[in-house]
Amino acid sequence: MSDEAVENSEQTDGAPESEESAEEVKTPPGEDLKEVVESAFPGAVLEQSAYQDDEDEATFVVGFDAIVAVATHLRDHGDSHFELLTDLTATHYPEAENPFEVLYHLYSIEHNRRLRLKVRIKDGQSMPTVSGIWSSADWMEREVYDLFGIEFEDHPDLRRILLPDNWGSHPMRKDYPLEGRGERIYTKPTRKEIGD
Amino acid sequence: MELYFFYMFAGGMILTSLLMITRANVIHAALLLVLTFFFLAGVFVLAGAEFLAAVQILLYAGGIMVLYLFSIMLMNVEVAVRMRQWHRQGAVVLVAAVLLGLEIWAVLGDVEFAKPKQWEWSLGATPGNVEALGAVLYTKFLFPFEVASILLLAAMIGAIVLAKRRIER
Amino acid sequence: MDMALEIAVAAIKIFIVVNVVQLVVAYTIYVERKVIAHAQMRLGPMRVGWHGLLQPIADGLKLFLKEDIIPDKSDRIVFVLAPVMVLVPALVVYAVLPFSATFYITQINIGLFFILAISSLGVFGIVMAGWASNSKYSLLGALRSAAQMLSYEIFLGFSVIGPLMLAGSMNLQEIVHAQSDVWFVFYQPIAFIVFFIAAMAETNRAPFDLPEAETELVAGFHTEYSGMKFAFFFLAEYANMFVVSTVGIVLFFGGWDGPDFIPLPGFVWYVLKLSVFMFVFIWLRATLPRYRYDQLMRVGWKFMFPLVMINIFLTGFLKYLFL
Amino acid sequence: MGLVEGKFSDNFITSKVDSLVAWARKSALWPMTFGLACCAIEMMASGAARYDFDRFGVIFRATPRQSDVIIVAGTVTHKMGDAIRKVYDQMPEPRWVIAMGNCATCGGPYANYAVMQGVDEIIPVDVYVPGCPPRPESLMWGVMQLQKKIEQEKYIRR
Amino acid sequence: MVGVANVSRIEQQSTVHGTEELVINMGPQHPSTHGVLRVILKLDGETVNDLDCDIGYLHRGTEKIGENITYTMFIPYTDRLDYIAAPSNNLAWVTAVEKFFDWEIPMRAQYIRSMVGELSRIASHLLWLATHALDIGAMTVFLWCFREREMVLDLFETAFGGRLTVNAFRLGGLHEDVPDKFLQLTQEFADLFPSRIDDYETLLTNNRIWLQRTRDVGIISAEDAMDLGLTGPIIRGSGVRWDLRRAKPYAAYPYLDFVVPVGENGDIYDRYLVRIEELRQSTRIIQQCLEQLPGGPVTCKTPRTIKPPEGEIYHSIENPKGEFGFYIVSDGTTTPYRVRIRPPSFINLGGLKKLCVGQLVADVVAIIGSIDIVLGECDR
Repeated sequence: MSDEAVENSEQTDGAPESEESAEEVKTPPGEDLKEVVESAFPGAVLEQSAYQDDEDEATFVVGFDAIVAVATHLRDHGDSHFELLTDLTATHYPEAENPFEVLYHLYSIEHNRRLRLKVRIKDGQSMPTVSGIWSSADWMEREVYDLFGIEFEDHPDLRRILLPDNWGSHPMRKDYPLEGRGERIYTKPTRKEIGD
Repeated sequence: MELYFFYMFAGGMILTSLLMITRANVIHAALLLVLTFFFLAGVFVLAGAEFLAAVQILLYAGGIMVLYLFSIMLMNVEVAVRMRQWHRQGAVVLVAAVLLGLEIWAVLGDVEFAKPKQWEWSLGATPGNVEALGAVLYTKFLFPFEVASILLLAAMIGAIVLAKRRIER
Repeated sequence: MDMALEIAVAAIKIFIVVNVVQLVVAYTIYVERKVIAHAQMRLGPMRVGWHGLLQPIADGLKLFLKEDIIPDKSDRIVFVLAPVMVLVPALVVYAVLPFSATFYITQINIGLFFILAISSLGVFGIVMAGWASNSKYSLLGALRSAAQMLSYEIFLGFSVIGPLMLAGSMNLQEIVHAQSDVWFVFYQPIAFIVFFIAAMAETNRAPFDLPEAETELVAGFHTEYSGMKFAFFFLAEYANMFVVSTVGIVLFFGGWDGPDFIPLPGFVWYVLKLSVFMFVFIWLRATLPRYRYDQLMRVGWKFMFPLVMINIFLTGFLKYLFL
Repeated sequence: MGLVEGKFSDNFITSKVDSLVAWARKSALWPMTFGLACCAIEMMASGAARYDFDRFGVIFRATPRQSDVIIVAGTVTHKMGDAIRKVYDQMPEPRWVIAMGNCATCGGPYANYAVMQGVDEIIPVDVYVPGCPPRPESLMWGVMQLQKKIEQEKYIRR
Repeated sequence: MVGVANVSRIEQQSTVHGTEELVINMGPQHPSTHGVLRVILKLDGETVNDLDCDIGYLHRGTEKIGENITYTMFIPYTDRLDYIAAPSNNLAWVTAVEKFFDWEIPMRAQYIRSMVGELSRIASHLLWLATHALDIGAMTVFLWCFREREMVLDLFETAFGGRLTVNAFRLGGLHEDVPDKFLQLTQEFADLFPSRIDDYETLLTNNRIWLQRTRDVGIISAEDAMDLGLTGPIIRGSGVRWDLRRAKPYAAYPYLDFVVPVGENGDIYDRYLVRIEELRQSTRIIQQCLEQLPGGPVTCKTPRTIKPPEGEIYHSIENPKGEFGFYIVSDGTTTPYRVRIRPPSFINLGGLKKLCVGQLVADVVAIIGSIDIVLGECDR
C-alpha cells in the first residue's frame, strides 16, 4: 500500500462517523488522478475501476484518440508525474465489440504509485504511438504489433521483433492455437541431405 | 655461387615487379611488391650491405607496405577489380621509357658523364658495417642527413595538421 | 667439399633447432593450460596421458586430421599463404638466436636487426589472413593487429637501442659477452619495461590480445581458419613468444651466461631464464583484463614512446660522461 | 583425409592406426560455445572451476571452423534453427552434435508455435543428454558417451 | 532450408544507399552477447554510428503457454524466464497470484522467500560479474565468481532439490519447510561471502585497466534512463534511489534493513559498483533473515483448485535485472485468461542503442555486459 492510501485509511479510521458513512466518504482509487486528467480533458476517462479497490490497480479506460494527450498530461503534470512507462501490452477479447485492449502501465517514482490506462479498439484499427512520450514504448509497441497485429501509427520503426519477418500471423490472438498453424514445419532431412 | 644467387634475386625482382604492375587486384599487387623488396634485400646482402638489407625489409616491407595494405583493405577491392583499367598517360610512359633506356645505355656503355664519381672516403674495412655507416652519416653527410630529417618532420607535421582539420570538421 | 660439409652441418642444426623448438612450443601451450588452470583453481588437462602430458600431441594430431575448409568467397592463394607467412618468419628468426656459447645456427653482425626485420613480416600473414577470409570479424581483427603491431614494433625497436649502445654491437653473442659482469637490466630498467610491454603487444598476448579478442571478434583474424592452418597460427603465436623471450634474455639478462659462482652450463641457464620469462607471460594472461583498442594506442604513443626516447637520450648522455 | 578414408581392410596395422586417430579425436574434443538458454549456464558451469572440462582436453572455441562438436544447449526456436544449421554447416568434418537438455532433445516443456520440437529436426544428433537443465555431471556423461562413440568409429578401415 | 531472419533496419539502409560504413553483425551466436542476442552495428572505423538489436531467438511463447495451463503449473515456466535467478521469478509469480486472494502467508515462508530471493540475486550478480569481467578479458574473476555461484546453487539444491531451475515456491507459501542443513549452510555462506566480495574488488575496483575500460563509458543520465524505462541497477547507477523492495515492499522486506545503493555518473563503472554493493546488502539481508526467522508453518490454507475471482492485477518485484512483473487477467476459471510478463531485460535492452551510439565497438560488448540481460526473459 502506498503512503497516501495509509493516510486515507487513517483519516477514515479517525472520523467519528458510522461505518456505513465512512464507506460513502471513501473515494475510489485513482480519484485524484482522474481529477488531474479531467481538469485538462473533461470526459476523457470513460471508465474507472480497480481490483478490490487496490490503489495500485487503478484503471482508466481512455478513448483511442485521447490517449496521447492524456498520457503526455499525466507524465508532465506535477501531481501525477508518471515518468516511467512500466509496461505496454494488449489483451484480446474475441467476443467483445472492441476486441483489443491496449494497456499502459504507468509508474511514478516521485509519488510511488501506479496507474493503468486502457484503450479499446476494433480489429484492424490502428493506434497512435506513445513512443514520442516514453522512448521505452518503442520496443513494446513493436512487440504488440508482432504478437497481436495492432498497428501503431507514426511509430519510428514498426517491424516484427520476436518472430521472424516472414511469420505471417499473430500468435497471441485468442483464435491462434497454442501449437501454431504450422508456419514452420520442418521435414526431417534424410541422411543423404545432411551429407552423412 | 654468389653469381647464381644474384641472378636468382635479380630475376625474381624483375618477375615480381612485372607481375605487380599487371595485377588488377590491388592486394595481390601489394603483396608482390613486398616480394620484390625481398629480392632487393637479397641483392643488398650479396653486395655486402646487410644493414641496408635489414632496413629495406624492416621499413619498406614490414612498415610501409603494411600501411599500404591497411589503407587498401579499407577500400572496396572487389569493385576495383571489376572496374575497367584505363589511364591517359601513354605519352608520358613513352618518354620515361626512352629516358630510362638512355640512362641504362649511358651507364653500361661507359659514357663519360655517367661514370661513377670516385669518392675520397672509404667505408672502412668491411663494407656495410653499421658503425662505419653511422660515422659517415654523422660526419661527412651530416648536413644532408639533417636536411632530410627536417623534411620528414615537416611532412609529418603537415600530415597531422591536415588530418586534424578533417577530423574537427 | 668444405662448403657441402658446412651446408650439411647447418642443415642438421636447423633441423634440430626447429623440431626441438616446435616441440617445446607445443608443450608451452600445455604448460599454459596447466598454469592458467591452477591460477583458476582448476586442474587443467588430466585425462590424456599422465597429468595430461599427451594433450598437445592429441591436439596436434586431431587438427592435422581435420577437414581443411577454404571458404568459398575467400581469396584462395592468399588464404593458403597467410598461415605460412605467419609461421615462417617466427622460425627464420631462430637462425640467429644464441642458445648457448657454442650452440647456435649462425652469427651475423646485424643479428638483432635481423630479428627485428624478419619478425616485422609476421604482420603480413595476419593482414593477409584477415583480408583473404572475406569475413568482417577477420578483417577487423587484422586491421587492429596491423595497427597494433606496427606501432609497438617502433617501441620495441627503440627500446633495444639502449642495450645496443652499451654493448656496442648488434651481434647477439657479443651482447651476451658484454653482460658478463652486470646484466643490462640494471643499467636499462626503462628500456626493459618498454621492451617487455612492447613484446607482449607484438606477440598479441594478454592484455594486448585484441587481434584475437575472443569475446569481441569471435577469434579475430583466424576466425575462418580450420585444421592445420589454424594450428599454424597457434604455433606461430607461441613461437613468437619464444623468440621475444629469448631476445629479452639476451638483451637484458645476460643470455646463456650465468653468475660465475654457480657452475651450470650455459644452456641450462638459458632454459631457466626462458622458463621464468614464459611463466611471467602466462601469469599475466591469467591476471590482467584486456585493453581497449584506443587505450592501447594511447599507452603506446603517449607513454611508451616518450619514455623510450628519454631513455635513449639518457643512455647516450651517461655513456658520454662515464665511459 | 579423403585419400585414405575407408580404403583399407581390417588388419592389425590399420586397426592400430584407427585407434590412434580415434584417440586423438576423442582426446581433443573442442566444443563450440552455442549457449541458447538455461542449459548454457550449466554448460558454462561445466567449464568452470568445480567441474573443469579442461581435464578431458575439452576447451570451448568461439568459431565453428575450429571446433569439433557443437553442444546445442537450450531451446531451439524456429527463428534460431536457421542459424544453427548455418553454424553446423561451417564446421569442418569430422563433427559431432550433443543435444543438451530436454528442449534440444524434443522441445521440452515448450510444445507451442515458436519452438522446434528437438534440434534433430535440422541437424543429426550423436548424443542426447536429458535434464532440464542437465547438471554438469550429466553433460560430462554426454561427452564421455561421445568419446566412446568416437572410439568405435572406423577411419581408414572399410 | 535457411530462411529469412528479421531484415534489419540497418541492412535495409545499407543496401539502398550503399554506405561506405562497415556493417557488422554480432550474433545470434556470438560469445559475448550472453545468449542469442543479435546486434547489428554500423561502424565508422571503430566507432558505432548506428545499432540495431534483433531479438526473439529464444521466443518460446511462454505467455501463450500461460493462457493454457493452471496457475500452479505455470511456476516451473517462470523458472525458465530469468533462468539465472530462477527463485526470484517464482517469487514474482506467486506474489502476483496471491494478490488475487486475501491469504495470510505465514511469516516463516515470507522470510524464507526473501532469503532465497536474495540468494538468487547473489547468483545472478555473480554470473553477471563473471561474464562482464570475461568480456573485458579478466579470466580469473570469471572462475572465482563461478566458485561462489556453485556454493549458492548448492544451497538451492539443499533446499529445493534443483540447481538452476528450482521451482522453489508454491501459491500460499512453500512446498515444504527447508531443512536445517540449508539454514546452517546459508549461515556459513553469508559469513564467508563478504570476504569473497573483497577478493573480487581487489582484482577489479582499483585496477587501472578495468577503470579505463569502464569509467565514462556507456553513460546514461537519470532522465534518459526514466524515459527509456530502464529499471534495476542501471537506473540506480544513474543516481535514482528507487528499489521496489522499498517502494512496494513484498515478502519480508518491510521488516528488513538494507541500503539501496546508487551511483553518480551512470557509467559502466557505477553500475558495477552498485551491483557489488547490492551483493553486500543481499548478504546483510540474508543474515537478518536468519536471525529473525520465525518458526511455525510455511504454508497457509489454500483451496484445492486455485480459481481467482474475475479481475486483473499487475504485480512486480525487484528482480536482479530490474522490475519483473506479471499482469494477469483472470476470468474466474483455473487457467489465467491472459498472462503478461513485464520483462526487465527486454526493456533495458531497448536502451542499448542510446547507450552505444558514439562509443567504440569494443565498448559495445562491455555495455551489453553492464546492462545484464538474460535472453530467456527478454524473448519469453
